[in-house]
Amino acid sequence: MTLTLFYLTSAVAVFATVMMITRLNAVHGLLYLILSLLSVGVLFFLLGAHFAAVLEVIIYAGAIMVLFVFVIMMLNQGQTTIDRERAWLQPAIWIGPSLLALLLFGEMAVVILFGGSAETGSVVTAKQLGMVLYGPYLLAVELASMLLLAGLVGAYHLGKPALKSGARS
Amino acid sequence: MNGIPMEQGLLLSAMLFVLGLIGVLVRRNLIMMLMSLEVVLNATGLAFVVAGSRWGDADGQIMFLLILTLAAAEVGVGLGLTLQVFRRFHTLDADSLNEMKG
Amino acid sequence: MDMIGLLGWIPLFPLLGFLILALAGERLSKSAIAWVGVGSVAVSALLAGLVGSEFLTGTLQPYHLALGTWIEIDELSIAFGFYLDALSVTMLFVVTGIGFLIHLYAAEFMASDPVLPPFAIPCRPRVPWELQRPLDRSETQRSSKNTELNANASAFDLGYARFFAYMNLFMAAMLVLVLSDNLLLLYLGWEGVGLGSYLLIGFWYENPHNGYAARKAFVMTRVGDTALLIGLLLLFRQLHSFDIQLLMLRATAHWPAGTLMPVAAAALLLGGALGKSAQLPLQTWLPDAMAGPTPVSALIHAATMVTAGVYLIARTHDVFLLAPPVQFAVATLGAMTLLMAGCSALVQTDIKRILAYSTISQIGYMFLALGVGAWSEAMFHLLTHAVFKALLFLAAGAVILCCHHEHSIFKMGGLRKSMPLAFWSFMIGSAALSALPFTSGFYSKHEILSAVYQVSPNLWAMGCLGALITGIYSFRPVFVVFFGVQSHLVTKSPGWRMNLPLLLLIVLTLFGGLLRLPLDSVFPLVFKVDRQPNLVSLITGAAPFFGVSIAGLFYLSGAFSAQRLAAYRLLNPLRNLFFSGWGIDALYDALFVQPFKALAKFNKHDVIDDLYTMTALIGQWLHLTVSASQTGRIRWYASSMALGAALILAIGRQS
Amino acid sequence: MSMNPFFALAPFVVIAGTAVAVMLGIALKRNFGPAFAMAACGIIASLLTLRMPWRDSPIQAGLLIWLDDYALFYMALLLSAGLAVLGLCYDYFKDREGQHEELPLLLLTALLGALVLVGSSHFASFFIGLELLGISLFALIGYPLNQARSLEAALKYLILSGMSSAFLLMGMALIYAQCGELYFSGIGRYIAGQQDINVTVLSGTLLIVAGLAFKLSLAPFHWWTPDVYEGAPAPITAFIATVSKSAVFVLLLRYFISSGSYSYAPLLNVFSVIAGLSIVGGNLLALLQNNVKRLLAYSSIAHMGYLLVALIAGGSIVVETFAFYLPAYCMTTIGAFGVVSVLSTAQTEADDMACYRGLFWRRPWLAATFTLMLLSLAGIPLTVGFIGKFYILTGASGSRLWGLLLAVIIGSGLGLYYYLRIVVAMSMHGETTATVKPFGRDRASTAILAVLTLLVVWLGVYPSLLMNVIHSITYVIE
Repeated sequence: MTLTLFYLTSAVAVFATVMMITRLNAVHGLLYLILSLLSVGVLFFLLGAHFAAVLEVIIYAGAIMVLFVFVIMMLNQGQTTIDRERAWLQPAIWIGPSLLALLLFGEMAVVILFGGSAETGSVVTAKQLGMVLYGPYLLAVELASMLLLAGLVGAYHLGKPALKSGARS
Repeated sequence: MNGIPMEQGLLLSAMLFVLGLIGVLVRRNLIMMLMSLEVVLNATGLAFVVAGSRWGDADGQIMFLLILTLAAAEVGVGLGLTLQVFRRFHTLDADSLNEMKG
Repeated sequence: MDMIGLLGWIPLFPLLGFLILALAGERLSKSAIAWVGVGSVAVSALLAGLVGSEFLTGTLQPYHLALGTWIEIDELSIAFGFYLDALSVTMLFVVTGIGFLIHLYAAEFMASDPVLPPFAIPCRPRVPWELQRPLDRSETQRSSKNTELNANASAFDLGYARFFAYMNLFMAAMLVLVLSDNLLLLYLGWEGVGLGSYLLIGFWYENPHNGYAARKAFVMTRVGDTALLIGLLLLFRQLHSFDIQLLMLRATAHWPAGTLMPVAAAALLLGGALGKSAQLPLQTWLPDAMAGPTPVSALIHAATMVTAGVYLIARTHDVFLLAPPVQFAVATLGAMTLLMAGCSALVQTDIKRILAYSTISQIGYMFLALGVGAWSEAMFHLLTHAVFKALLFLAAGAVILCCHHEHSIFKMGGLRKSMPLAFWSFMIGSAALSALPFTSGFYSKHEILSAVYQVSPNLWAMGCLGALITGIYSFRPVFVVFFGVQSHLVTKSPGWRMNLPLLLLIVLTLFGGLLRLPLDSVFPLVFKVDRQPNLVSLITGAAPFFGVSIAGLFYLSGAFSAQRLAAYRLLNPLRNLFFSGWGIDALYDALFVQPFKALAKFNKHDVIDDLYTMTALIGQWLHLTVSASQTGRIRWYASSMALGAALILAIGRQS
Repeated sequence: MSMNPFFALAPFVVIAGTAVAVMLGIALKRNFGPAFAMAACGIIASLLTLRMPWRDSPIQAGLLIWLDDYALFYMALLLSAGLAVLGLCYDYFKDREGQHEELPLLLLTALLGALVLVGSSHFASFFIGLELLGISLFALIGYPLNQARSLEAALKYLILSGMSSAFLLMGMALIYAQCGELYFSGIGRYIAGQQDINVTVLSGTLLIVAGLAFKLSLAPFHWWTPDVYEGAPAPITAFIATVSKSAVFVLLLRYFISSGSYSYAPLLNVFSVIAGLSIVGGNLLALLQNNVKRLLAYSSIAHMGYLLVALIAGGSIVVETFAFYLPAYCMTTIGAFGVVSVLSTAQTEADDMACYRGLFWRRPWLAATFTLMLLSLAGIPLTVGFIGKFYILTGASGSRLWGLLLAVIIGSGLGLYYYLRIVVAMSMHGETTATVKPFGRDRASTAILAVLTLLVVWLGVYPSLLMNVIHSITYVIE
């Protein structure tokens, strides 16, 4: 049962990701990305990582993707962009990266299969997670907050309207 | 709740990883590149959760949490930069950013 | 009070003086320059006096001052420090004492020098015959240059600071050389004095001849330095240390006498010593080095630096004891040098060149002594020679200065009355040089020759012949310059700063022979000097008298005439041979310079150059090829990174 | 553990606290000078608090941080370097348009990330430190918003860095999946317990290496280096070149030693290839480069290659080599970029070779400083760079890595050429395109350059000063 669900969700995730990277319209791509993230969230649930599954949905598929939506809205990507995308995405352009990715995937697959088989699915509850997170990993949490602070300040600074003068080029 | 072999979970994460990679390598639209990057990072998160699920401890999920934090911060800064680039060059073409070379 | 700990400060003051003068020399007044330049050496000398007297009144135990570890990587650890024993105390006294007197002298000599360079004095006399009249052209040339340069007063002030900066640098390096406890630091000092010598020979660099002389000195000594460097690396490689005392212990412990290793090491060290001390076959630079100012000649090219070779051999005598063939070579080379240089000194006309050849010859005596194992005798002669040769040079400097930069002895004459102090200085200095009794030179040379006799009568005979020649050449300038008809009107007389060093050096020259340094604590005691009068010591003592008499017959009484001797055509080639320093310069010219020039001419379109051009072209091509990869495109970069990751995974798997 | 871990973490706490304080300060009132002063005080205070863990080291502070003398030594180095960069930034930005108060804040968070990296003993702190550093750097590189090149550089760095992080994380995940351990020492125990080489762990390590090689700008992950070096403001370039790279290299070495990865021969082969490529490629790329910042970027690729040679050589000397080479490299690089920074104006970044023509005749001291730094980078005797290179040659010859040794020697030869090109340009007479700033305006930078010059010469002539400190930390990581 779990295994079937796993394969099904996996198929959805892969399909959604493939669709996402091939979409001409950014918003379409974004929707497929959200689908992919949601299916990964389901996988997390299947793997017994309930808390991670929730976070995946709320933060990844929810919060972070909203950022993308905002930016796409601000940039007002219209039909011209889609035409340009079409011009950019000639079929030939896919060959090189795909071969490269195939090579890399092959290597990783060999490595992973070499590691031998092991069962997954031990459930780690949110409470267990919380105990560890605010116990030994407390410092990591603090550092993550600093990371977010840096990201916040950086994004704030970079989002400011640019000065007009002093261009170098 | 069991039955998912770890290597299959890892294979899936590897597949998502390389799909995201293809996205980064192929797309010229900066926003799409950033989105592909999210896929790649998410794939590594998946790998950690799979591994954590095998060992049955919270470390894997905690690593995922940290990756999530990184992804959020990176997207924030990345989109800020993208906005600036668009304001300045009126394009999102990554290939147009090649003033510096050689 | 524990004065001996001040040892580390001794080289610091001249170094400080150098730094001050080099950095701020232009802004200092002339008297300030003199204070810094002379004062730093004076402090050094004072400290040396304190340290030395404490050492000598103590137990004579070697004192080791660790300064720190220079470098420590893996198994390589190089510590450095100063080492004080009777040998280095001797050198310390010589360097700081005489160094101070000469600095004091130079403060006036260089200041009262009205022009920058003595333009018309070629460092290599173009007129090889003493009786030919000098060309008048040079006179006019000089006077015209004088007026030209007098106008440029600021350049002159710069020269004053520059001079003392160089001198102080030299002092610091020389002190490091003699105090160092390890070969690496010694080598640093060794190269430092070489640099100082180079800079000071070419001090009046406006004259290309001086630059030529400086380069020659630098290149010739470099030959020896290279040998020394190889030698010390060989010692390090074999014995795993640079520390001299440790090296000597290990050498004695590990190496059987006469085997390849000690012979090679000693030979290489000897090579360094030959170059620095101007011995055969590397002696030709020293006469030309007289192109520098006279105080420089006195300090560097007579009293201190040129004796560094003697010091080096004495310092590493244990290695030489293990290498009898090399020791024999030291003695033979010393004996040959002293004769050849003596003969050359006989016919020189430039007063400084006479002294230069006499220096080579006297160092030959020291090498002779070292070669027969008379270490302390050699060091004793080094000490006395430093004193009287400094005296001679300073007196010569006074004469030269008062005769308006005249160098040729035949253009001077009768200066006895007008320059009494210079006359007596030169007289007493020459007496010591020719080892007349009651002078310091008598004691030291006598000791050397009697020691040599005990080892090899043949070498002793050569030494005695040398002593005879010494008598001739040392009194020849005395008679020519100070007796006879006065040629120059001496308008000015030297001030106290020039006279005081002369007086002190006269005293030291007369009574220096009574000094007894406790060198036995350093060297194995080999010789008991036989003080009973016998035939050997009689001949040894009489030889200089014959020499002086011959000089007197020729140049004082006029009983024999040099002109008449010149008339014998047969003698001309011999005289020319002597004059040119046995034609060694010509020989080297033919052996090395000309073939090299020919080779260069032949290889005008340099084959080697092609190699470089090719390398450059290949480099350029590769650069352009690789640069093309740096396209500036993110996606290309990302792809290359992914490919890189795939590749390193593959490599990791394969191997 | 005799000490409260909280006190042991004081250096981190002080930096993080200062960052927050600076942020609050900005919120109250934007003030350029005080923001920098506060950051400087924070760094100095952090340096002072290093004494607290020093007495009781090694300390396991919490789960993630392992403070031993090795870590503390590099923390001191990074903090000093950070302080120097802060000083350079002050002079660089003080006369420019715009709001620059966020800069010290971002610099502090970047520094915090670097400190965490150095003290890290666990994948979580490894990763979070690296990203803290990285995120702050994105913003720092793109800081001058009005400059197109900075934006371009920041975006390139962001995307490529994201990719490298992904590789790194994938590697970590593979190792974790196999060992169930996130501790370096736990992984070491796992590896030691295995009979033969475990392919998954090996490949995971290789992916981690790929991720770190990006940060270290080792070939073939070096692509971003010249563009980012050129685009970033000169003091920030100095920061990337020194603090970021040193921290990552320190971590790499620690990971290597404590996880026992030296037993993986294939890994060393990979490193040899990377090192060789970096040395040859970096030097070739720098050869005819006319942009000084790009030239220094390419040369830094080569320098990282040299250091990797020392890592491959291993043995007892490797910790010593790192402890000498990294400080030497930091002070020289900050010095070099400090000169570039001092010469840059709000209008032009002084990165074209033409800006340096005749500098000796206009700003002799500055030119002399730059020359000294370049000579030190080239490894000329009597500079600190020479001793560093000496260490590397000693290590390489000790381990008989003749091929890499040859690469180092050829690379050094090429290096001499392009470093001296700048020196020659500076000594040529002729017109320059650079505007001449009056001397003495940049007091902080002048003081920093003076101190660095002194250090480079002093440690070059008398390296024992530093070596004595180094000897005390070498025993620590076994």
